[in-house]
Amino acid sequence: MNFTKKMMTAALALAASAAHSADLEVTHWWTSGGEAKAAAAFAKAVTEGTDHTWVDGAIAGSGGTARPIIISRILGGDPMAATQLNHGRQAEELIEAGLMTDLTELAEAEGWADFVNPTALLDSCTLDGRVYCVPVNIHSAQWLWLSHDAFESAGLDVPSNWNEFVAAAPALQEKGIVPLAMGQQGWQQNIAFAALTIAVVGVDTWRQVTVEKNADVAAGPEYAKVFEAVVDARKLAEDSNVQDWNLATNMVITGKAGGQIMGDWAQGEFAIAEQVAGEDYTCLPGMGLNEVIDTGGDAFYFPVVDDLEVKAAQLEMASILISKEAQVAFNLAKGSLPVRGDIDLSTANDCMQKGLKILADGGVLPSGDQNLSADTQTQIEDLMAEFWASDMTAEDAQGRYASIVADAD
Amino acid sequence: MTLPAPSRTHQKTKRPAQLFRNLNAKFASIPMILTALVVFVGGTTWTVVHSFTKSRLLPKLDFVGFDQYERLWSSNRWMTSVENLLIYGVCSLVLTMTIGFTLAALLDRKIRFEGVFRTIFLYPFALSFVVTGLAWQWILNPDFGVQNVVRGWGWTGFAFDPLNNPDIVIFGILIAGLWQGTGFVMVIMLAGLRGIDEDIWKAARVDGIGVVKTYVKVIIPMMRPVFVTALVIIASGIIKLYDLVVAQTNGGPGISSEVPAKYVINYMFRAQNLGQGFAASTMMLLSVIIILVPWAYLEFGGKKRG
Amino acid sequence: MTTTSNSVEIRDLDLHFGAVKVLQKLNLDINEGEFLVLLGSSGCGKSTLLNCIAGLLDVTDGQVFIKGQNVTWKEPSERGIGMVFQSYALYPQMTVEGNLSFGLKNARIPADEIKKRVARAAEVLQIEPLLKRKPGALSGGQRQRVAIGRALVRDVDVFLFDEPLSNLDAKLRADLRVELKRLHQQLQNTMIYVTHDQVEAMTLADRIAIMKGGKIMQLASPEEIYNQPQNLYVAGFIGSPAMNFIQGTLTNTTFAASALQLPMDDYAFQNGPSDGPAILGIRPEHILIGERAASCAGQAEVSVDLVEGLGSDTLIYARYGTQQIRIRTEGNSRIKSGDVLNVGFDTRCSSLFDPTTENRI
Amino acid sequence: MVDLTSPVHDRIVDGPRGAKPKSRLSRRNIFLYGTLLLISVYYLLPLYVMIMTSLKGMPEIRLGNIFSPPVEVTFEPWVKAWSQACTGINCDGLSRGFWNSVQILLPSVILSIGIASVNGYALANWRFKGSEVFFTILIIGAFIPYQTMIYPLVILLREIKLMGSVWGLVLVHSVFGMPILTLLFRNYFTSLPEELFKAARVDGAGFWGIYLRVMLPMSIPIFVVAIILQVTGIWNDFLFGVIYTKPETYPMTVQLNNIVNSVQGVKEYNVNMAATLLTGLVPLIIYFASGKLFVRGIAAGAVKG
Repeated sequence: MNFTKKMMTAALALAASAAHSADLEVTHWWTSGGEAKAAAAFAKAVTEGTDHTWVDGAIAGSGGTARPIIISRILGGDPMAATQLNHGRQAEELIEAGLMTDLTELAEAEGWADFVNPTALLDSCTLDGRVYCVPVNIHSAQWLWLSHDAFESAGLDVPSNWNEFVAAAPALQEKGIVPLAMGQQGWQQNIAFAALTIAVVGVDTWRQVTVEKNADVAAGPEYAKVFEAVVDARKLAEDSNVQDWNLATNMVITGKAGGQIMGDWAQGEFAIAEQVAGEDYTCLPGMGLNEVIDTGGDAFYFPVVDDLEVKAAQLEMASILISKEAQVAFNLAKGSLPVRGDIDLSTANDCMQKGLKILADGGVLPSGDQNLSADTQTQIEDLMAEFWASDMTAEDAQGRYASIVADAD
Repeated sequence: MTLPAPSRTHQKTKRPAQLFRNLNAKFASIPMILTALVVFVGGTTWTVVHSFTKSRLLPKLDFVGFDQYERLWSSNRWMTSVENLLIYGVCSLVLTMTIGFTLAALLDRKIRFEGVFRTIFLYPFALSFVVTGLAWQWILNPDFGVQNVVRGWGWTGFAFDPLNNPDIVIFGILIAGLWQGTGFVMVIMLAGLRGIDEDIWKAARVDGIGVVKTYVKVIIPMMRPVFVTALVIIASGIIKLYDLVVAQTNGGPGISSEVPAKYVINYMFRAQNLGQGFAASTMMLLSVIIILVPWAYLEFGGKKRG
Repeated sequence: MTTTSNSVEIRDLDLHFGAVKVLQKLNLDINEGEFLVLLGSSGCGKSTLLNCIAGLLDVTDGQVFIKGQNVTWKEPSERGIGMVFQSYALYPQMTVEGNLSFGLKNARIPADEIKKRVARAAEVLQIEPLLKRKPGALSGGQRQRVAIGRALVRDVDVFLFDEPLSNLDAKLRADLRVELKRLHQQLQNTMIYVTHDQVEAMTLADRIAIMKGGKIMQLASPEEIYNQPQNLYVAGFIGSPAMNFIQGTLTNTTFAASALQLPMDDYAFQNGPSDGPAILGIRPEHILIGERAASCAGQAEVSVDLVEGLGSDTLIYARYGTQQIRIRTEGNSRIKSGDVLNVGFDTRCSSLFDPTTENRI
Repeated sequence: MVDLTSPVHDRIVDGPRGAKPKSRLSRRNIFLYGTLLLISVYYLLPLYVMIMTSLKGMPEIRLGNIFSPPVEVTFEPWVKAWSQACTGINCDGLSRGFWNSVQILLPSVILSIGIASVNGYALANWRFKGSEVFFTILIIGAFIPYQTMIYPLVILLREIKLMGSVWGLVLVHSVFGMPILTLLFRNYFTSLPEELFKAARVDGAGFWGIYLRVMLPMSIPIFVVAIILQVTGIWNDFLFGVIYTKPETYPMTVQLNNIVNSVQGVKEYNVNMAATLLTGLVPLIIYFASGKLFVRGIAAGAVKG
């Protein structure tokens, strides 16, 4: 029987495990098709590059579901060997409580500071001068993904920015195509909001609100335009009734929807569907209006463990994750940008090249994760969830947004 | 027969220390005592105390008074959660009680295949909320489920998409909740009906009282304790409503099907704002107390113990 | 010290459940080999007292001695008692044999000894054919025998019976009562027997302790209890139909109630006669009618309300002034309701009570 | 005349009783059975739809309607749900969750029932000072929302180094199962004749002796009821599974939610429904196999002391 066989294999593996190999449980929330492939690339790199075994601890659902599990396990005294967390303020308290392994020595020995690009990534892994995490990729959330099929069937050209997209929407609707695919989850709606913000008001104003937390600006006339834009977008997404982001992406892939505002990880889904950037779909960083991307992304943390073997293995693993080979394999699968400025990504597709170019031009912003606490993020996501799903007016939404910003810490 | 010495005969023995009487019983009750004191009393107190702090990711005794509660009650999501729970709660209470009793009364009418019907009405109760939620998520799916089928029959204008319509999503959850829980209430009611003396029915018949009237005027008043029990059980279950929502809608669309239990878990773990989560769970506790105290008073207030 | 050895002694026993005082400063000595019945209506504390003797209830204060040993805080099994319960309390999952040997096994008595004792008890109680059966397959009477057997095998000094016959029907109850009496004569053990049935008490007991409100109202032989009740409660409790009570006054050994004048010359006054209000207690069979009434010193005219023929006896409910009077006479009486009877009071068999202390004068 | 106005009131929840009605097609009968059949449809529909969906291929699901039976029956969704469905890079389906649930279930059921039956026995027969107080706290505890105790329990489990392990979850189940089970056992033991207990004490049996040799053999039915209650309850748990375990030890319900809610490419509704049915199978089997005992169990759990 299958199960018996598995038990046997497991038992044999256990018996065969030599003195210096450790099982490294790695938790992450990469569970969609493209993401899972990327995780597998890391697993392969670790398993082949060391004596240790990657024990996959994928937690389904978005980061919102997975993070609490990860954190409660670390706090609960049952830490995993390594875990994905968005770098930024999420891990601050855990680091302060001494629950995360200090990677500074490894980072200095390998000279991470020299090749990590942009350097902001390493900064956000650093607290009081010590490095606590390995950044593994750069994700940016300000992308508009467009379906060529959809626009062709409506007899339109593929838009080149958000404004054209809005203008083209009625024609799509006539054809029974949903103009904007939108998963009904707060974090997705928040991404759309953030992307629209940068597209509408530009980087400087955005920075005043998000980084400096200026509630007056948030309540001001410029931001009012953002909320008007969201109200427009909300109309375009009226008929989109999926929940998960990848189902929304799938609507774009199958031409049921004209476009989707989503992070660059959506690219993984297009890749799995064997679609080609520029032929089957188009990606517009910064919504085609303000060509900047944020430098959020994923990072790996290594909780403090008692087991000495695991301790040693953690450092080996950290070194592997940031190595050139693993970075290439992982990021190609995931559709994200590598954190090293010194690797050649000529194999990358059209969209990634766009991203790399923006990165090279320095059009980078810090991501929301780095600026806002989880608490504030959750409140904004809750607000967005409500705003997008109801007929709340732009003024109301803006007022509440401003008060969240005012209370943010 | 030798006589015992008088001094020995009237020797008094002292009462042994009470702590060591029936030591085995006390020893065996340690798990219960620990659970009651440490988890139930201790844990609850701990949570309540920490709800007055500004604990974020880690619990800290950094008191901020009622700040967390102020924020809680000014949070739209919490208000939506409470409102949803109220709608769900009232509808669920009224409907489960009515349907449960009606089903029990129907089954109590000397019918054939009673066992078969009972089995059908009760089986959903054996299923978890997760399974229930997923099953109904599928049936209510607007593209494939009931709406699509009815449209396929020719009523193209037919709209029934509770899970995608923020205004009625809570009723979509209610349908699933009723499906899962009414059988249970039916069984309690049936047990109550079967506990009523058959002579009551004979008397009612002799007096020429109709069936429905007998139920309303005689049987239901007699079953008051059963109704109260069912009410308390359903009510305390409603407050815990969590799995069903997570599986069926995960709070969506937007925040329109959020419930308090989900708010608690969300703020405790996801938003890393323990204080806020604790405040919300304390409010849940408070609402349970509001339900429980009058019931306990009615149930145990007058009676002596033993 | 007394000449007879005491089997069970109870000293100043108190038992409180919270504020409720179930037993109060209770003292009781039970002789070796005696059959003592604790009699009283429900809630009088008789079963509670038995449970205290058995060690099934922790006393609040006071001491219990069995065979001279202070057992107040000993486990029930260490007291040398056996107990028979109203509901038989047989272990349903064990055979009769298992039921009989359970206590012996707990006491770690060797197997062959257990076998011997079980066989002997089965023989005494004539339940040998039932040994392999489970209690569910036995009749009520058989079950009670097994329950007695369970006490028997343990070879104890004192048998405690907690209303053992009340779950049986009237016929069986009478049979088993006789058997119990025989068993006592055979074994000569001390037996303490709780019941609310006076017939059982009167027929079985060497002495009866009548209890009320956690106190013993009278402890005496059945005859004495019947004939010389020490107080109004005992007088009213024992006897069916109950004793007649007539309110009146006592002047110079003459009891007077309206027209009735009873010279109490034959009455044994406990503390000498004293004048004042008194209650005359007289049993229905001691109110005589017809010829025998004529020979009595005190006589009265009563009007008959109701007549009950019981076959062996006839009960007459009559009225003397405002007072109800019950009269028992032989069967086949021709008296009808509405008759006016001349009745005589047999003063030798009557009792006098002080209305304030309720004690016998 | 139809004799429907004189119901038979058996105390036990039993099968159909009494003589069958004389006339089968009276208006009353049509109304009665019609109503019952209609309601039955509501209750059976989801099960029917789940089964039908799980036996169809994806193309058929997209085209057809959910109520129609499959044109072409396929068991592939079941195989996929059991052994291939993915969460992350683990594509071993629900089977892992199934075995995890079994591993959680067995010790949880044994421990919780063991503790609760001894509690109930001590409370019924060996009351001591304060025992009723603890019991009252326990019963009130049954109504306290779990949310107020979740976090302290995380800390507690961390302190005793059981966080994330199967045994930690076993402990949590035993703790939260304790009130209702203790109540169940206490009521049952109280209903047994007290004299039996007294007789055993006179016979020299102690606390454990009476429990094991006298009470246990008499309590098989209540144990069966408790087992049914606990097996379905623990198997169906989601909240504790999510919070107190880690992905490798996730119980089946949590894994089910993960499989259904982590989509790769398109949603495979047939696999989802097969997975859902698989998860519901264990309690369903118990339900159908135990029949009246299940009914008695939940009724007993509901009726207060």
